[in-house]
Amino acid sequence: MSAEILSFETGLPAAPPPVDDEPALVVDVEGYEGPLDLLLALARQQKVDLAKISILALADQYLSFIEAARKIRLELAADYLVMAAWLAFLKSRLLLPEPATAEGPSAEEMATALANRLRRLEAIREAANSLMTRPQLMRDVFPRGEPEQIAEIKHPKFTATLFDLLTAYAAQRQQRVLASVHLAKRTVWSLAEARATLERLVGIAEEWASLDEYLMSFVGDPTQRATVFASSFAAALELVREGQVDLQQTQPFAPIYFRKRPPQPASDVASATEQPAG
Amino acid sequence: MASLAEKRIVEVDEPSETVGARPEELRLLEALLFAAAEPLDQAALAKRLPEGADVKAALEQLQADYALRGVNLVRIGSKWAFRTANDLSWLMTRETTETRRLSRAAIEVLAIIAYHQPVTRAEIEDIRGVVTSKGTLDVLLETGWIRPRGRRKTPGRPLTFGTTESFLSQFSLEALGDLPGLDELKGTGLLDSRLPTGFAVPAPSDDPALREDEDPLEPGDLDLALAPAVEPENPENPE
Amino acid sequence: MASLAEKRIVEVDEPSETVGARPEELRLLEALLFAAAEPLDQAALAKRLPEGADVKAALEQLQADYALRGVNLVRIGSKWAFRTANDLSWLMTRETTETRRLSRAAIEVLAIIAYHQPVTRAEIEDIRGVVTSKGTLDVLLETGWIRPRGRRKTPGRPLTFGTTESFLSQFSLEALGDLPGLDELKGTGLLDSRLPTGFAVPAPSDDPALREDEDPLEPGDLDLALAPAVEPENPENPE
Repeated sequence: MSAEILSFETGLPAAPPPVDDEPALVVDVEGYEGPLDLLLALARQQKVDLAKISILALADQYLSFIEAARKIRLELAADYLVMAAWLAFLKSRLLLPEPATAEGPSAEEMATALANRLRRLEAIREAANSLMTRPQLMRDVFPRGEPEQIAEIKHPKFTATLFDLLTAYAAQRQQRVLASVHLAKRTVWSLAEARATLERLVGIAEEWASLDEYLMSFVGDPTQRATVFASSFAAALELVREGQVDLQQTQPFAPIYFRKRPPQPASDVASATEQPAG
Repeated sequence: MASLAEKRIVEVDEPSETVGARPEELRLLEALLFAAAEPLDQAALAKRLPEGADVKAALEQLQADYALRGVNLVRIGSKWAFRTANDLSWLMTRETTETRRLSRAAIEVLAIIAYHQPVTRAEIEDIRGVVTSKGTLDVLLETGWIRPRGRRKTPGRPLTFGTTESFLSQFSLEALGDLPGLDELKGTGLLDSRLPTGFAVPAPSDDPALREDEDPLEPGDLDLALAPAVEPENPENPE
Repeated sequence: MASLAEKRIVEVDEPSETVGARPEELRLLEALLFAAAEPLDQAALAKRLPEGADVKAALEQLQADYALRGVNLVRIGSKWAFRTANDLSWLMTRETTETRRLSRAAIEVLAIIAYHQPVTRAEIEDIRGVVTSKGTLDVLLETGWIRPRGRRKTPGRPLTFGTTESFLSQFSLEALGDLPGLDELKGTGLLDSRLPTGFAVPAPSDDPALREDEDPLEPGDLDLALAPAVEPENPENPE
């Protein structure tokens, strides 16, 4: 029964209600939220419990309200007119004796249903009112005005793979070696260093000795061998030229032997090969 | 606050402190609930308390502790929050920011949703006897007090509406059962939207679990019903 | 302060509140201070309290009431506010884990520590040819993959670093000796095969036993190295 009033617009007339000479009724649709609201307002005028309300009287009130509104050409929303039609129908059903084989709800049942709708609307309005009077947040009760922030502590979980690690290690070691040409020079024996060392060695080498062996035992770090050999050989040649040392090598790349030159006036020059050692 | 950022490892010492003999849980709960911007649920609180702490008992104890103070511990649905005491609203007037004034229609619709939820727009209109303007629902969705919760399994599959936790929070309700006049309404059978008054009187429920006659929302539904109004059900995500 | 941080589980047997005896001013102050968006000064509070209330005394009483609670009433300049108790600041934190990739520099330093351990910062720098930033070592200490293991018996007594067991587990190594050596590095193409003959890769060992040229750590060394904010290596100024 409610279906017929649902699909209408609620656009209510904005025109102010002109005061009519109708004594009891002030036609003021503007204040009502639809026909049920109007019916409820009218029902209140009966000043009885809604459960005991006379639907017949209510229908009369409503219909005369609508009549009055139409008389002053107030445009009523369709909802109100549909309700009026339905109430007129209900009124006639209530006044006429019930047919013996009635189909659908009886007039009494329809009236009760209407009364219940009104009661329900009234009840929900009362509930709404008491809801609104409850202590409301930010009106009556307040939360912490200055909430404190929860600080987020991030625990890093680090990731790295063995590949990252090895790549990094290899790359930087390699880069360092290849890029350190000038540093390699720093570890080169200077001629003076080599000569000083050889002079020290030669001081004890009365017999022929292998230079290689001496150098091997002297140079612990294999990375320095090449430079030690080169410098020592050059220094040795110098010492030979000065006549302090004899060198001998039996064939190319063979070990080089040296000894302190025995004190002899003769200038039988020691044979120094032209082949330098590696 | 810089000091908040620093992680302290609390030493467990001898209980040299006997003052008040107040369980440490209560201090922790106090601190958490005071600091929080939003109500916190028991699970979220338990996560921050020492293992094995009886959070429920501690909350009840704390609620009792604060019952007579200017600040009370209140339950909001399944969550807890400190709020200024009800009876001190006169004192707090200056704190009031501009509160939203709802239209009479909006208040009515809100009440219908609260007492009849889950409820469709058509059912709301049936009770009020008038079409609900879209604006009214929009305003309510914007407050965050109502949310679309599902779709009714009837032709047209209309959205069903219900209230949110922030509705409870707004109106200082522990649970929906505390709605004023709910018992009377139930007693008169007026809650049943079907006429005439039936025997089985449905109680309103904001249980997020759908009813038998509800289908879940579809992906687009929430956008449709204004995104900001919708509360995530579980704000605290488990790590 | 530390004593407040103790964890105590003690039964509350007597009500700590003497109900009724509590002046209404305290409730009002509680509510006002709780709801205020900023600290309030005495004058502002006095304006809201009943005429003739002794605000100063009430504030002091309130401060005492809350002294042992999880929330304290603190004075900030001339203003008052509720704040989480200092010792509970750890509670106001949420801990999350975030995955971070180590910087290239950190991986390089880590690799050198792994192969050349025990190694000092100066030695690392010598191998890398660049100064190691403090942050890089801090990050590595934070990973827990390296540790300071001793002090080198040289002038300045610098810390020596080595890898830890969690280094092994991070890189799925059974033992440090599983790190590939020169030939393997060459074999995998990571090292150029035409490197000078003198080029060597040490056979790494993380044997915790100190070497001959190492002294044991001193009591303060570990804290120093673990505290992320503190310079982990400070050979010049032993505290």
